Amino acid sequence: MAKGGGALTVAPQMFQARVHGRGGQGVVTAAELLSLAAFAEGLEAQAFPSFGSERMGAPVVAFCRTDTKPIRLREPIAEPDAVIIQDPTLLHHVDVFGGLTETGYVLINSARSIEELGLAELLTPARAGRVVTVPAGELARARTGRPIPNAALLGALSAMTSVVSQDSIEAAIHGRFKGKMADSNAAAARDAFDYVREPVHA
Amino acid sequence: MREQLEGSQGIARTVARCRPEVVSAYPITPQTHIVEALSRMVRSGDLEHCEYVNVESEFSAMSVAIGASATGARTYTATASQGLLYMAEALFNASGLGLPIVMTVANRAIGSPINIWNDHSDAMSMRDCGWIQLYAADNQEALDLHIQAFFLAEALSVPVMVCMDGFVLTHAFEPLEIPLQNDVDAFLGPFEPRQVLDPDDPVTIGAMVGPEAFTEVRYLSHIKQMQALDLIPEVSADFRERFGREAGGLFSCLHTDDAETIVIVLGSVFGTIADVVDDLREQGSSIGVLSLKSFRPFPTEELRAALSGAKRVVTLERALQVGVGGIVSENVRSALSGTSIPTHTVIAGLGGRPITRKTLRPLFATAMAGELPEVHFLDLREDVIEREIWRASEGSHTGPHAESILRNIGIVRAEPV
Amino acid sequence: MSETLPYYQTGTFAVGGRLLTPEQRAVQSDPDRMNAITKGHRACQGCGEALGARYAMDAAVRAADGRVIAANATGCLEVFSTPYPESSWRVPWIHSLFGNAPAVATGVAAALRAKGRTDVRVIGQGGDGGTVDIGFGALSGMFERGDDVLYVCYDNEGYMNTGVQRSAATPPAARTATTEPVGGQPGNSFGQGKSAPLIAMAHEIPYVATATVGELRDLEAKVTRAMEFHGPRYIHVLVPCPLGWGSATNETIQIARLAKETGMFPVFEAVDGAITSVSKIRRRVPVEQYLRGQKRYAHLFSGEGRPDIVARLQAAADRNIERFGLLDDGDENVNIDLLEVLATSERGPQ
Amino acid sequence: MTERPFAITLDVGSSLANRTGDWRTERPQYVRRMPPCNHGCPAGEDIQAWLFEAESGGGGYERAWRTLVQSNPLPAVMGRVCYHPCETACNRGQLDEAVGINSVERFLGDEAIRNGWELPIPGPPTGRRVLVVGAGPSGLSCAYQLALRGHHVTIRDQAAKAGGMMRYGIPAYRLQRDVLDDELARIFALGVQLECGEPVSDLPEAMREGAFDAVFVAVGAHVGRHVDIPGGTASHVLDAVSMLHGVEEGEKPQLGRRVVVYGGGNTALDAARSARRLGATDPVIVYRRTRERMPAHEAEMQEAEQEGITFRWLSTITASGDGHVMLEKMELDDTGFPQPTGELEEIEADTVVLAVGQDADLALMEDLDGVEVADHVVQVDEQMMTGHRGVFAGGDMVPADRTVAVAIGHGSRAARSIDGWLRGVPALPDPDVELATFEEINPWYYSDAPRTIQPVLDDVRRATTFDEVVKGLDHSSALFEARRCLSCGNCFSCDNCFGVCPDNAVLKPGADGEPYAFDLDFCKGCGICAHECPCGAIEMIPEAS
Repeated sequence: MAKGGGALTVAPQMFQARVHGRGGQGVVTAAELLSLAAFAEGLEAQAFPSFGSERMGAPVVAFCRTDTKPIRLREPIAEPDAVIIQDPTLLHHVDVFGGLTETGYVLINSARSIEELGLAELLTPARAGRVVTVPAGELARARTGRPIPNAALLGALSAMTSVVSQDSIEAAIHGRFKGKMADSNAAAARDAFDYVREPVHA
Repeated sequence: MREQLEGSQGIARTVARCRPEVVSAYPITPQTHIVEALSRMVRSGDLEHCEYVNVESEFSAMSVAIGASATGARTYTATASQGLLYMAEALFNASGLGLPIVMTVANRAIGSPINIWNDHSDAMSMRDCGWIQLYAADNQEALDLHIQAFFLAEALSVPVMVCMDGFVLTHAFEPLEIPLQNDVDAFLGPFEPRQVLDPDDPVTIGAMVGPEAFTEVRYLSHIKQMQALDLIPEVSADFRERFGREAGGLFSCLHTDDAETIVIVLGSVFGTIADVVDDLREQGSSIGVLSLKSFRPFPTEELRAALSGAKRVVTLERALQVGVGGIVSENVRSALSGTSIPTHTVIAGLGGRPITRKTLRPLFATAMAGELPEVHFLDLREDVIEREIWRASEGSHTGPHAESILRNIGIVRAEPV
Repeated sequence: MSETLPYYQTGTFAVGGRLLTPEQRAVQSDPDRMNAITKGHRACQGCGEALGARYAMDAAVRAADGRVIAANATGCLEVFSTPYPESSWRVPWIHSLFGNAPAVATGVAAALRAKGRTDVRVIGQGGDGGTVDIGFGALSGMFERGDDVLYVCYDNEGYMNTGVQRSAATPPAARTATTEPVGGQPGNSFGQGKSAPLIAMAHEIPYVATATVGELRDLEAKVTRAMEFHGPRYIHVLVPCPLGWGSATNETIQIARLAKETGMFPVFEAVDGAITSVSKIRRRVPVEQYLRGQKRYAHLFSGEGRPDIVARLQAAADRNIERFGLLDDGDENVNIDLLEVLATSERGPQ
Repeated sequence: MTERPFAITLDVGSSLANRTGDWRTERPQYVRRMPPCNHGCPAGEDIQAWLFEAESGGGGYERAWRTLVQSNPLPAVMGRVCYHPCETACNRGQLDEAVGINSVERFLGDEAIRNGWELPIPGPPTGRRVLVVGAGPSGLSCAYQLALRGHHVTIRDQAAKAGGMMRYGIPAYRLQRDVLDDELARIFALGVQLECGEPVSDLPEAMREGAFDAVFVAVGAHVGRHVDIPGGTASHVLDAVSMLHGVEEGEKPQLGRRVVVYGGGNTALDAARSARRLGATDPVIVYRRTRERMPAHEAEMQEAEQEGITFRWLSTITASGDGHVMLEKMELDDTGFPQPTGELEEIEADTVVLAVGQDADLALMEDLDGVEVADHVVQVDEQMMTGHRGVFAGGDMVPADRTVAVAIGHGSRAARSIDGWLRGVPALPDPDVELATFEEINPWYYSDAPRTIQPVLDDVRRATTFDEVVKGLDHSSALFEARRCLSCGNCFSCDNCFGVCPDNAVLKPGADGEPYAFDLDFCKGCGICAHECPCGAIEMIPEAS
């Protein structure tokens, strides 16, 4: 399918993303959507939750691997190429950046800047333009009426990494949800995509 | 056509294409997504001519399956962990009666302590219940094994358990090929029961059998499983023929032909280990991995042949026979009896502990160096053990056996400071 | 239950009679009856369960026009009817386990439904141990789901197959191998046990009935009635056990009759959870007459005897009589508040 | 099904190979016991057998009647006048009330008359001739039985009509004469020759002259006893027997209003009740003992009381004068014998009727050698034969209760003996069959059914006419009554044994009424069949060890 959003780079051989959030924020769905999007791109993809009996509010992790060849590896992602943080309040409780690669992407659901969040040390040269905050919750609320940030964050991710295209993200959203739910989330993803692509915020 | 699917959804849809007539189940993590999906398909009519029975326990789930299968219905259920144990009595009964029930076991640890994560303690505890036990290395194989399971079960009139790792496979999204209905129909054909409850031809099923015939009954079920040893590879080959995919068989091998060190595994850990083994091969190491698919029946002869060239065999298993060590390893050892090939047991991934490349690499290095103890516990938190052993043994003596185990894991009993 | 016939010699109480029309005769008077459980079984002499099972199953077979499948719990009935290499059953029959007969029956029913076989009816059966104890969860599940199964419990008030141990259906003061007549309160304790029929009613299933082998026409009529309903149905049949009760082999029917005539075992039927009729006591007798015929109560009469315990049992019987309206006082409209019964019950109606 | 699993799956019904009969230590067997009704019937009727037939109703009634008349040719009569000891013996009396056997018998008798059913055809003539002296129930019964056996019978009676006491002793309100005549006619229709108004005075002469091979004497007891009552001449005194006889012959004796009957037997009651109907407004029965000791039958007593008859117990008549009698109060001594107290009372009396007993006129027998007479009656052996070979006797003239039933029994027993005597093969004694007692009955199986009450004539007509007091049963109540029979001691095909056997070891023949059988290959000998047999027709016997 057509690559969207003007891909800058091709995906690396294996791309591993780790999603942090709380039970009820659609963390597992985020990983699932990302794998669906990658699959739509013709990639091999594997998504899985940090298995457990998560309850509402509890810290949750989900993983997604993509690759150009079949994925056999089944261990949790210890050295992510990207971390997606759906809930900034986790920053001080969970080692969300654990094992993040030198060039690893960081995407945080927040209206505040990285500096404001006191994460300046993340801003290394190797990660230039790869550490971003997005008010995904607000964008989501604006579109869906609920502050579930997962779809929006995926839009932002595609804007940053081009591992998967915005079209694939939206295709995945439409594959996973139906009707208004799908449309509004896709719209939120699109908003986040534009938000990141908008130089002002870069 | 491949789809990006959760393993459980793939299983449910594949089972549906096997056209079960009765599905009875009791929910237990991590089996739930499978039976939820099946009940949905029955209600929606996507799965026709099928009764979904919400039972009040796993014991009844298997009992309903027994009644249904004896009435000539293709019957399916799924469970895990405690649920499998709660079924135990009925499991023996189903196999004793020779009822071709197919069951998914979403492998999970057994409490206490209660633990919902993956290992093989549940299925291993039922290894003698007379069911065929097949283990899937990935979700695609899990799907494909279910189709083969129905064929095997009905061909031999014996129940079959398809074991797939809980969460690791059941909850993982990956690309899956759902077999086409026509292909499945052609592969399975209609269920022709060996015996059926029917007023037109009444029989008495489940007689009381005394010493004069019990041994023969048992021997005959043993023969069935021996027949399965021949049938399983045939079915796998036929499946490859029709579906163009490798799935099942007694076991599959990677780089074992010329390997000095052969690692034997069951289930989904094969993938991770395969990656490690490939890396080691590139670095010139002589190592291979064997993925055991059929644990019951156990392919003693075939394994013996496959392992004959090895210098050592390491069995990595996700269950512990407390007081003994490995379970699969014991069977492997009997397969190698008479040879001089040393065997090692690695207990790993109990209660959901991840098995990672990070610790596998050094493990295999140690093994290839011939420095692996007979029984090794992977990633054991030795500091905890040391503390606990000390606490527990205050004032008392742990004894030479316990201490030798501790030495094996590198713990020398600390003196009080 | 049983309508009066214009035959004053046998009334409604004997099995048949040359002056009765075929409709008026019991299935068991038919020379061509099914004998679903046939000769050569290994039940004890005078076994009430063998008798009750043949009545129930033959009646069901007739009602279903021969299209019946039976699922049997472990127990005496299963053991004496199917020791390899001989089976006494002539209907399709399966034995699986002790505690799962209701679930196996459910499975049979589910398979038949899946196959669109509406002609075949399913019977589950077991003793009191398999039914009210180890199989109770499965039974309740079968009730609650509305499975199309008639379950018949042959209640001989204990684990006779294993050597007469106490079950939840064992009556107070009765001697069993695990409730020996020693100590201050000899025999089984008072205030224990459960009433499976009342609990079945609480599930509000279409049909619940009790019966005894003391009134075989009544038993037959109830099975026949039960077969007119679909969904879960439950019949609880009292079947004296000469071995376990220490009664004479020729008094099996007599003892069952006394259980009903004393009020110790109320005979009634309930539709949709409400009792619709009770079998009135014809000739009321004191419980002592019932107890004396059974060695399991011998300790109540040896030496000084235990009139206090006999009185308690009589009181229990009297409560049943009052609660279920067992005396023929012309008051035909039976209206029993199940909750009240359960609330005031020392042991339910048995 | 192919290749069924070994051992766990079995063929249905294969347990037939397991013969459980060898568990048995006792075996059941069907028995036939003597029903108490049959046992109690002096006429020797097989009551249970004819009730069994009657239970079917419809065509069963004729079958029942035919069974009945094998022993008694006079069911309609017996159904009216018999004091039914069968009902006294009936086991059902211990359950609710005795079966109304007598009323069913009457119903059958009346049905026979109504439908003109005929007695059986006599057997082929034997050429033997038998003389019967006395056309009472005993003689008629004997004649009937002999005729059936092919013998030629001549009955001689001094009275104008046949019937003996049935006609000249029993008042019409108890036995309608047309009924009597109908049943007698049926007997004579068999070829029995009746010669009335022909007293026999010289028996040897009569036999020689008539070339009779044997004789049965049953002249009854028609001679009323007398007691001397001082002053008896003054008032009108007569005896009951001749009074009743006279009434039968159309006499209207002038008894007056106040009639005192002296005696306590049935005859006294007959006399008093007849007097009532002849205009005596308040008959009084005077008896020396208490009511309890009165020989008369309770039923008759009650009917008499209903009709306004009064009683003076413990009283005797010491004298009678003009229009009155003197009564003396009696009291019972320790032996229960009445003793005079000297306490006197005078009551009004236009007539005194003596009913203090009857005797037979034995003149006929006195000259016969070998005949033994004691207590005014002729002694006979088991075969009803007197001491004189070939001379048999029965009825009221031999020692026995003086009832129609007894007489009929004598008649048929004598007939059997005479037949045997004529053939030279002595009749076999009745086989000794065990009595069926109430203890062998399992009453549970019989539903509650109190007996039917027979309708009775209204009081006014009872006071003024000789119309029949007790009426017969209609079809439905006769059927009801017949079906109340418990069939004591004999199988009535209720299928209970077939139904209650836990081992299916009772075999039932296809058709009703055919006997059941035990399958001893499988019977374990539990005994339930015997215990649950409603009528006690099964007994358990030890296995031969």
